[in-house]
Amino acid sequence: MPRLPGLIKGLGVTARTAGRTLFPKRGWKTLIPAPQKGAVTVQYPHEKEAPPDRARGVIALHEENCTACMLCSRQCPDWCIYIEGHKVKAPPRREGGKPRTVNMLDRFDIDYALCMYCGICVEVCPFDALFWTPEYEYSEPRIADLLHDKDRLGEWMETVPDFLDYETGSEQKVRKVPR
Amino acid sequence: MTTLLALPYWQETGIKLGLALAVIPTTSLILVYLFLFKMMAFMQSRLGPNDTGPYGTLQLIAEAIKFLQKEDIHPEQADRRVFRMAPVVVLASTFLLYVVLPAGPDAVVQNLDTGVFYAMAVSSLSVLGILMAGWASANKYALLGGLRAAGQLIAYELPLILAVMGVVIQAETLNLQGIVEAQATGEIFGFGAIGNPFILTQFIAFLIFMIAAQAELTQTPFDMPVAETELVGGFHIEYTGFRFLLFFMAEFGTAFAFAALASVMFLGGWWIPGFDVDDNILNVLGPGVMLAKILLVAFFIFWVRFTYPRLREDQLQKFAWKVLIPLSLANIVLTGIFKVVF
Amino acid sequence: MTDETTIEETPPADDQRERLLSDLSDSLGEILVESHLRPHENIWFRVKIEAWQDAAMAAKSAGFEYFGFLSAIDWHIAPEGRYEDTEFDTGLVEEDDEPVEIDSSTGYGGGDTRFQMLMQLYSLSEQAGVILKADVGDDMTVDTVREIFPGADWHERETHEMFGISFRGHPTLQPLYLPTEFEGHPLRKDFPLLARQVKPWPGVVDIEEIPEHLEAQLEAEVMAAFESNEGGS
Amino acid sequence: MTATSDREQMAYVSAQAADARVKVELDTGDMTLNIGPQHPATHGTLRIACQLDGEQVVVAEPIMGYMHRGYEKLCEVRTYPQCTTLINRIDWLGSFANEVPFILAAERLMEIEAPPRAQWIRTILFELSRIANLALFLGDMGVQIGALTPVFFAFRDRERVLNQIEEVTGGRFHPNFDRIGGLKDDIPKGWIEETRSVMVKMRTFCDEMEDLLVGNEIFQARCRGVGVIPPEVALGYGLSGANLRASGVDWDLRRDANPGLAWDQVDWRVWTHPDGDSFARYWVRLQETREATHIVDQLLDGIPSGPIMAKVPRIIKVPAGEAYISTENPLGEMGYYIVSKGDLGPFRVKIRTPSFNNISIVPWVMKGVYVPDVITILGSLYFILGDIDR
Repeated sequence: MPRLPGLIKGLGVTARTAGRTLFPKRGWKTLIPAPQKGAVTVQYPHEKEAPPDRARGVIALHEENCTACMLCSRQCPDWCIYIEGHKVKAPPRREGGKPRTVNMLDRFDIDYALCMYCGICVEVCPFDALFWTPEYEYSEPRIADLLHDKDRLGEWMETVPDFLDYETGSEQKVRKVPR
Repeated sequence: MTTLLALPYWQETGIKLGLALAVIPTTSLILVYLFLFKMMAFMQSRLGPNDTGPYGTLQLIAEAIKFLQKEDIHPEQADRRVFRMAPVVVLASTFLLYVVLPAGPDAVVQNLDTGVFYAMAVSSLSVLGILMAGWASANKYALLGGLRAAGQLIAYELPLILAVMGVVIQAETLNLQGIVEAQATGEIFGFGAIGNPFILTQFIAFLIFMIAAQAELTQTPFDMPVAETELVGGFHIEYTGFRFLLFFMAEFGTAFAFAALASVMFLGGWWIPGFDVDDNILNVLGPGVMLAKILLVAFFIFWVRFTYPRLREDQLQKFAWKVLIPLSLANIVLTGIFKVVF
Repeated sequence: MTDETTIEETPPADDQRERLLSDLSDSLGEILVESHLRPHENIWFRVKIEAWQDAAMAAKSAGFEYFGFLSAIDWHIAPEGRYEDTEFDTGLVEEDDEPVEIDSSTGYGGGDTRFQMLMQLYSLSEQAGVILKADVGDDMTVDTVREIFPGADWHERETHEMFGISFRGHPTLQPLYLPTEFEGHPLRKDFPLLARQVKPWPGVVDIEEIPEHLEAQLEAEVMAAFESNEGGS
Repeated sequence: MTATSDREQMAYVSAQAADARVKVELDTGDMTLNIGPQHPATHGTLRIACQLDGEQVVVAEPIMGYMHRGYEKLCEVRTYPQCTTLINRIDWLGSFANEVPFILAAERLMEIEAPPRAQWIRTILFELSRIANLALFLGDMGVQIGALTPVFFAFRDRERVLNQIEEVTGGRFHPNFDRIGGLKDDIPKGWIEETRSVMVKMRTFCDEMEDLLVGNEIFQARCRGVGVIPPEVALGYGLSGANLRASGVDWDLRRDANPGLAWDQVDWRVWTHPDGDSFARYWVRLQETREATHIVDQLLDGIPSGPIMAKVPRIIKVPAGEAYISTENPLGEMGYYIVSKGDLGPFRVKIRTPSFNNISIVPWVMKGVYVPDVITILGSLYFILGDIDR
């Protein structure tokens, strides 16, 4: 049956936490209650938590780099990337050359209702056309509206943060985001 | 009895009744906002409601409106009449409790000579409502919850009453106003400036009273009848909307009433040191003093509620019959001896 | 409980497992069909299906008393592949018409039948595991081992509903995961994966080629634009 | 019946007869109580059909499958890199730990090994996901038996760990960070220091839980002696993880069958408890969480420099063969039995999840307990529904 110490200790923990939440400030300011500062929760619509730079929020498309090679679409485990494209003739790179055949991207849709945010498409892209951005506010009331086309994906390109430096001891090279 | 205003009996009663009716929802609002919303949130490093109104004070109004808007659902198998009556019975018990709670020399709905007896009797009425709810819901969880509540409330009614007995013996009256007066005019070894709050002489009784009240109010660690994680709400599992609101109000209204009883019987009630017990000004200041004391007691009730896990039903019964009741009996014996000796 | 002596990390030969292999082979006797050893990993034993219980018993008495899991393998080569080739994207493959093609050549310990039982047991004192296998015959029935390893109870139920293998002596072979009225055995290779059949593979689309009759014309246009641009700048 | 001369036998027989008569006279039929599938204590959709005699459980039978997603089948139509996406979602609270045994099994078949730096970071993330997972258990167990506050503390402090995981992997819950031959990326600058401070906070959290629950007499009254599992039963049912160690079996795959991660490089101990009851299970997990913070601290000190990827072909084909690798996940032993035919994807994957075995003991352990104990035992066995149903 209840002995005192354990029960009292428990009361102490909750009281301490309440105190820390209500009076988070130090020194004489301790007396001013500031729960907004002491609470760990973020009051979402008023203030927004910044996700880490690597956060996989949404996939942005840098359209100029995309060659419609279909790699991402084929590697996608959920079959949620739809690409259509056609070939066009482009002028040669240098004078006297032959005209080149390049791929033009007509459609690049990602169905975020299906997407599992695994990042395989970003990883397999050989031309640096797909990037993760921590942007997360793109919910839709209807599930069908979650199919985003290449214009929308392109808009997110602005929110792509630069790649982070690595911790010492790493041999990875820091990549650059095309702007 | 000196009255504040010389009014006919029916007018006076009408005013008091109206006040009491207004007080009950308000008190549960205060408790819910202060403790359930804010204190619990702070204890958990959260903010609690803070968007509706200043510091979220209007959240409760929103909640009440939400409950009122909801559809009134009966389970198909439910015993409809009993199902509907149950929350009313529970709330009625709460309302009846408020009748004898004094907030000043005259600020009381009815100053009964057997006030303590009446309060104890009326508070156990809620068991009936809970049993009715548990039975009529036609739900196994609700039934288990109702039966647990019945067992628990009966088990804890005894130590509650026995704890109060000590106070009654010391005060030599069953009248709550009399108890306040006894504390106000009492002396501690000849020192009478702060009277003699019975918490000093009846500390064991106070502890037992608080523990038993915790069980009566079905607050953690004695909340098996509702036990969200086992019985998913127990007896009120099937209640929605307004009827659930009634249960909810009754829960917090009763908590307030028990806190008031504790402060009347153990903390000196509405009396302020330095004033005469009959002083008319206490009718104005008394409610404020009472409120402060009640909030202090309620703070402990809810502090314990937010900190502790819950006991098992059999452990609770063991605790009541093997620890609390012998203790409170011993307390009565001791009080009696002291009463005779001094 | 455990032996405090740790195994050396990378000795050239795995003496401990070889010893276990020979010990257990001896105690299994003639119910052993084939065994396989991957050093520092696991030992595989294929036993006769009639002696499935005896093999479990023998392993348990040899110290392999920690029950890992029990399941089965379907060696039938799935006709659908990974559903990514166009010819398989349409229509269900009829179960009865197709000859069942089995390929268990790559499995350790070999195999002769389509279904193979699989059980992993561990010895805490030896800090080594064994994997028992047995070929399931045409009657699709195996003796239950739930008396020997009570944990096998649910694994057998799962295997029963997923592969359709019955367990002799198991009292409650009702489905564990699937609804009672579910038909078919999902983990069999010929059970179609509808999620992949209701939708065509998006990767099947390819870049639209330039129509041949337009190619020369487009080329000329581009060159003309290029040259005029060059001249201008 | 024949030994009527024996007085004890007589007494026994008459007592039996009296019992039987009571049962006939007061024909108290058993009540069936469905705990779940929608029930707060089953965090997920597990259903436990209990036959009750009063409040005492006569038979308890878990019924699951409400969340069966068929991962074993789905893995068969995916390539190896694609599988990790699914595997993340088996035990969603400690998802990085799910990827590791699968990747290790594939690496074993390909006979490649990740470079040491990758192995260390893997181990760190593994332990971080263990902390994140167990922290939630430590709080959730409180809720199961009625304490409101611990779970909020758990969510508060787990968030810090998840943030650290997210800063490296980009995913809070589904990192998908492990690759065959190494890792997807290296750790960002400043991460080591941040993680260290988080580990200090997690230790404070463990202390708070110790004060709030372990030391609390009510908690002890609820958990001690409830749901006792003796070691031999635990072994037979294939219990693993803290459930096994709480029964006094000193067995931890991290120490005893380390598949190549960096656990053998640091100094730590395996916690066991002899009692085998719910309290022991809670206690062992609490100690493990604390131990994991020490492991992470030590690992952070010694991350070797070097590459994080071994040389692997761009298109991964795993040679034919079979491999079974299991690791000590937060919930227990999680293993993948991969049958490969030299293809792009596995031919068959058998996923041995800890919760499936841990929960299979429920009918055995719940005979004769009270309804509140059902919740205590369920909570202390600690299952994740995705881990049972796969």
